[in-house]
Amino acid sequence: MIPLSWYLYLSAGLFGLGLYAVLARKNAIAILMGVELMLNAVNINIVAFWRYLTPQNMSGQAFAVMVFAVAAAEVAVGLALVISVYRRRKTVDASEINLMKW
Amino acid sequence: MTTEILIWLIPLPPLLAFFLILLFTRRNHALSHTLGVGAAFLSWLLGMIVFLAAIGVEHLGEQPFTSSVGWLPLGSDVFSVGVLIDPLSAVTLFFVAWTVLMIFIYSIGYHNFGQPKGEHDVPGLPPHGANQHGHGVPSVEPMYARFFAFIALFAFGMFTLVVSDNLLTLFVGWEIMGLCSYLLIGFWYAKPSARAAAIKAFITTRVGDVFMLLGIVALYAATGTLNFRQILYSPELLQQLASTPSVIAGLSAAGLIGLLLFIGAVGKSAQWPLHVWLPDAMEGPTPVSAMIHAATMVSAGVYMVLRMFPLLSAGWEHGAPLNTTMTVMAFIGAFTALFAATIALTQKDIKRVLAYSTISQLGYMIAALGIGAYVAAAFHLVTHAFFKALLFLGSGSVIHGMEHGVLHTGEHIDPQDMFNMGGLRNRMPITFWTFLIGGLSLSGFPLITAGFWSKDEILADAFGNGHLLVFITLAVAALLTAFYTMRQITLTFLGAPRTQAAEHASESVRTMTAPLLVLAVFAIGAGWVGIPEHFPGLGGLLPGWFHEFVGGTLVANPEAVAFSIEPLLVSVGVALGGLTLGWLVYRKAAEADPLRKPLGAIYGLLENKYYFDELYDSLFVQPAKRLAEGFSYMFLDRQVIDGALHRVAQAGLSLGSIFRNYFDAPVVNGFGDLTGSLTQSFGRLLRKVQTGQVQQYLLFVALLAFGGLFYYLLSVLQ
Amino acid sequence: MQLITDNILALILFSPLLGGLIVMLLPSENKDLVRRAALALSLIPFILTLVAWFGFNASPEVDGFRFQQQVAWYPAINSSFHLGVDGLSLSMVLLTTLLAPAAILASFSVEEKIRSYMALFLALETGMLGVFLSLDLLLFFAFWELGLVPMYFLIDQWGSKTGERELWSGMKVSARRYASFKFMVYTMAGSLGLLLAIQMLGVVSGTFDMLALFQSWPGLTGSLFGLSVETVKAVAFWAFAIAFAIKVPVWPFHTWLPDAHTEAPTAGSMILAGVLLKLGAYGFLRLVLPLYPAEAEQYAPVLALLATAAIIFGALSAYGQTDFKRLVAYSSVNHMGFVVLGIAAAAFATGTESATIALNGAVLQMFNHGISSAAMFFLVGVIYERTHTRDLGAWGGLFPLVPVFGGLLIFSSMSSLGLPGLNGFVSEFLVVRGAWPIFTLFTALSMIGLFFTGAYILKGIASTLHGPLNEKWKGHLTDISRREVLVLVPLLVLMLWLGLWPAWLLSVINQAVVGLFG
Amino acid sequence: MTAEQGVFLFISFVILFSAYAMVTRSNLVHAALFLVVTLFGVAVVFVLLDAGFLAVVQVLVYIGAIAILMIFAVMLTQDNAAKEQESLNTNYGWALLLSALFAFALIVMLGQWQDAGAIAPALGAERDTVVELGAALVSPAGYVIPFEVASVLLLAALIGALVVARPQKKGM
Repeated sequence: MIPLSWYLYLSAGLFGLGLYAVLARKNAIAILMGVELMLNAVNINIVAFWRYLTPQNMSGQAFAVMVFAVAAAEVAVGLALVISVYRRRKTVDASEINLMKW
Repeated sequence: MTTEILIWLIPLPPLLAFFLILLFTRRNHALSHTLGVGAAFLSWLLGMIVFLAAIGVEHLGEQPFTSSVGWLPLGSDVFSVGVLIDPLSAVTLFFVAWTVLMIFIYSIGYHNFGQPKGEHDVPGLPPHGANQHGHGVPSVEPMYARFFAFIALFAFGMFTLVVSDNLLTLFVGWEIMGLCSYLLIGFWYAKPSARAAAIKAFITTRVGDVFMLLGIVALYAATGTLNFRQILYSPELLQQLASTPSVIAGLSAAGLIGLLLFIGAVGKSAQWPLHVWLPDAMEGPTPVSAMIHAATMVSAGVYMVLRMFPLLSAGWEHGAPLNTTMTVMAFIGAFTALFAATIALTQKDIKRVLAYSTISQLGYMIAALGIGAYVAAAFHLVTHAFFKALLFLGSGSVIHGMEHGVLHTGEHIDPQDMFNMGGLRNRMPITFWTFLIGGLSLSGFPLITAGFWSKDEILADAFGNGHLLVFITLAVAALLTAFYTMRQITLTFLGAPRTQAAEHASESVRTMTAPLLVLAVFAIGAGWVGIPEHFPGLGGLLPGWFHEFVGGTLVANPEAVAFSIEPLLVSVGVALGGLTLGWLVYRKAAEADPLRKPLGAIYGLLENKYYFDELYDSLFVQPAKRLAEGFSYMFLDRQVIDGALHRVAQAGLSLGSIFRNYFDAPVVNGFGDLTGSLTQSFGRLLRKVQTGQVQQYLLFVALLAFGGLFYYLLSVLQ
Repeated sequence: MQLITDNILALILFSPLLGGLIVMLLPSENKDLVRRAALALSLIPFILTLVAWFGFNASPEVDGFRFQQQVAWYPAINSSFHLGVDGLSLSMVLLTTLLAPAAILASFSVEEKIRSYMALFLALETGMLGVFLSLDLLLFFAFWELGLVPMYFLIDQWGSKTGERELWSGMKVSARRYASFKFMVYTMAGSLGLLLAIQMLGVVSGTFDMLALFQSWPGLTGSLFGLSVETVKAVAFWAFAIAFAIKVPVWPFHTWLPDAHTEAPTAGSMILAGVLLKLGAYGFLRLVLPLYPAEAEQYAPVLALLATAAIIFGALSAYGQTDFKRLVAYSSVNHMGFVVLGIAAAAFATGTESATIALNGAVLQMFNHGISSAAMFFLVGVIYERTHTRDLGAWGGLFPLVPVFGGLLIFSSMSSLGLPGLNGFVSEFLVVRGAWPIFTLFTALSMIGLFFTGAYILKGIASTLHGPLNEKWKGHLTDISRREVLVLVPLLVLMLWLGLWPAWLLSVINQAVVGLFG
Repeated sequence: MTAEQGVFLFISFVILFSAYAMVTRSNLVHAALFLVVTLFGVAVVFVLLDAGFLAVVQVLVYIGAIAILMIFAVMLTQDNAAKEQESLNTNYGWALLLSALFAFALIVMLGQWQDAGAIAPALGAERDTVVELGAALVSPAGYVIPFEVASVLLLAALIGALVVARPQKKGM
């Protein structure tokens, strides 16, 4: 049997990798990918907790569905933004998109 | 009633002429003098009609022509002004109208009407003469029209003064004449001497005027009216004034008012000590000297004293000791008569001699009034006006003739200096004879001249009423008068010409000689109206009309002084003696004055007019200037008052700067500034964080989140 | 028509201000239009004043204020917008509305910022008129202060460009700044006390209406603020008196005047001397005498002493000048001294015949001085514009170059000198006559001033027109222009008219004087 | 070690490895492909957790929609896909440290948790989690409101994406 902690360790690792991608990657699309990783890590956690602790009701799975919806929306808007930025500035490099500085 | 309307009209034509000339005709010489002379003629005509009407009225003194209108509404009262013709103003009007008209006519010739314009003539300087056909000829006065405007205004002032029925309008005329005197003395204003003389005349007479104004005001305050008849014909009022004490101890109200008014006359009639302006006034054109400074304006002072005589003599009765005012008048008049006559002895300028003579003669009148010889003073006023105007115009004619000679020969000599003349009787016969008549009249040549009768009457009055001191002074003055008159005649007309110019002098034009002739008639005939009734031989041939007529001006017709032989002998003696002496001393005179050596230092003193100008300059003029500039302005205003203000401002400023430097700046501003600068530097520090890099922000977010996590971990692990 | 006659005073009062606003709306590039419009607009109040003048019933039986108008203003403190005129104020209104067009016409030569200049001028006129017209103390004070501001700017912005004034220890400011500042601060300092006293009166009496105060205040007895009423009144009297004395100005509060007059632009000097000084004298007549009869009588000798000092030292200082404009400025001190002397005499002996005469003379002197000093300042301005100097020593013998100007200058000078036959004499005579029985010594001393009046006037004429021609000006000096003559003509006509026939004005003044103090 | 454990470990390894590769590969197309692998691994994990429906959704939505979208985006923005460039920003050291610490901290924290060692209870054969999930999502007592909100959110995202990504006309 797999203990709950294994899932949790997996999601923590995945989350760390996603976080690293978000923080360190230059490319805006890569950052979005990192975000997806993190969302997936969360989803793993949510579903694992559901399965191990409260399998009697469906709230865990419902939450996961919501996360899917949000992720889909986020990716749609995020990518639209990336495309739009790219059209104007011919780059998707996050470190170059720094207009909002002092 | 119609006569009253005519009286109102008398002063108006000259005023109209003044405005018309200045506003419209000043470029046209002929039109201007036509207007001027026409106005003078109209006034003369009106004056003569009024005069004839006046002498036709019996007891004119009691029922004079008078009419008035309300002028100033004051409180519930109305101050009225009007006209009055009583015997005194009637005779004054008579001689004023005649002399004014004559002088207007004379001015046409004097200012070279009809002559070409001078090449170098400029307004403000006497004409230098023009060059015609290679000869120097006189040139027309550049400001010809203006001259007529000014003398017309002057005539307006004089007529106003004569016909007014109250002291205020009299003063109006008085001051307008003062202005005209100023303008006319300074007629050739570009000459610094003329400018100075004009100012001197105005300022000196103004000394008298302010006192006179006070006198008028005091009289008005005391009586509530300035109308001559209301004041002077009310013995109760005069008595009351004479018995009320004034603010000055020992002087009655009447005395104070009288003295104040008299000081006005002193200024106007150039009596000592305010005499200094009149000789200098000779800077003006000669007709001006004749009219203003001989016949009319200076007479106005005496006229005013005559007019106010009942007030001045209030409390005095015929034969009684003189009151304060009259004593002062007698003293100043007699002193001036003698004093001015002595100066006249040494003057070289033909007009200056006459100027001092005028001062002296006016002193005669004042002295006469001072001893109560009312009619004699009025008589002398009339005769003096005629013969002095004649003399001035004659001297003008002489100067004119000399200028002609100077232009002809090109000599550089003063055409007014008598020592440059001589022998003019042949070159200028009309001028000579008329001048001689005038001079004899001035000297009091017995029996035929007008001056004799009037002067004799004054002397007789002084003798008869026991004022011996005055009598002797006046007699000596008369002697000197005869002497300097003969000196003048001899130097000017007799003997041989001393210069080329005198040799080439020519008789003046007819517009100048005609007035001389007319005035000469009066210089003789004017005396005949006043021959005393008891005069041996002549008395009674002509009734003593003048005495009765003018005497009627007063409430009580003054008694004529009884005839006595001593003053007559004295007056005949001094006149003839003086004339003879004068002729003897000067008939052989050359360049230098024969009196200079025997008189020595006294001559210098007299020549310099007793140094009065210098004395006044150092005593009054310079201190006044210092007072004005140094004390009042620079010290009081600039240093004391402004200094105090600046001190206040400075104190305010330093208080302010203390507040600013020691409280506001360090405490209030310091706190505010510190807050601001701290915020700013903090912001500057934090600004670094705002890189615009999303990932960097996220890094911080993550760091913070990790921090929270770490804290949780720590707490859990413990 | 009914509308105009019913609101005549309000119309007179506000038409200049409105005119100023209209002028501000005009295009500033079109200077000629601005000038003409300002002139035309300034004629409106004059015409309205004439309407009021001819509708004014001057018969001595009718006393009190005419054309009254009262609108609620500050009902909470019982201050209302109350206007009204009697002979006293009407003659001053006439003077103001007459001088304003003259001054504006005189300002046609101003080139800089002409639009603001004209607008300020018209605003100034409203301020001055308000003082004369208001019958409410608070309103009076408001207009009193309102007049200051435009004048300050006129001096500061359009004053003479040259000249410096040393303050202390070498510190220097430009003369016009110095003058405007002094004028403003000095007058303000004076009006502080006035404001306090007015507040006190209003608080004690519960109203600011003059007519009500005239009834209640002088007779007030008892104690106020723990002090006796007499003390309070004496203090308030001095607060009023000093404010007005500064404005008149009475010696020794006069030193702002020569500075301000000298530095102000020509038209500014005209109005300053012509009208602004009258505000102070008017204050004495309108407020001090009716409100503080007892105190005025008590302190009248002090006032008379100061007036005499003003007459004497004003004349002396004028005589000591080398600057023509400053000379004329000091002559104002001298002439206004007679006004105050008349007022002091009247205060000392209220109700007597002499007092009535003195007051008549004082008011007439205000009017006369307004006319003649305006003319004098204008003439000085005319010659200054041409020669750019005011130094008496720099001219000399200008008469042949400027004959018409010379004639006009002599005429105006004679009016200022008080030559009989011209206006100045009548009023001076009346003042002296009125004051003589009351303050004999002071009146006699004031003759020194009158004497020096002659001296300084002649000094001015002599160094300008007479004497040898200063060749420097030959060919560089044009005679007075038609427009400038047009400015002077009404003034000169009035001088002569008032000198020969003063009854038309004096009857109006007399009615007021008898009604107020008779 | 049971077979289940073995599968889990294997799939965990696949997930972490491909995630690591996704993070580190500078070529974005490669990265996107590794993302697909990772997402697939997560779907397997869902299966291990008896959440079949979610696994299917994971495959459909993530791999079928999101990952493909990513690849399109990469292709649209990558003019020169082959171009080798610096894929990491300057802060990558900090980022590495921080994410490592984060992961470490999470692991430690979760490891300390009392239920960390819990074993999954039996689900019961009669239960159909898919039916239950559907009922929960649409029942008023369940999650109908979040469900509807999510649909609105998706609509908004749809429109938003259209508006943002629409090519700008001149003057707008």
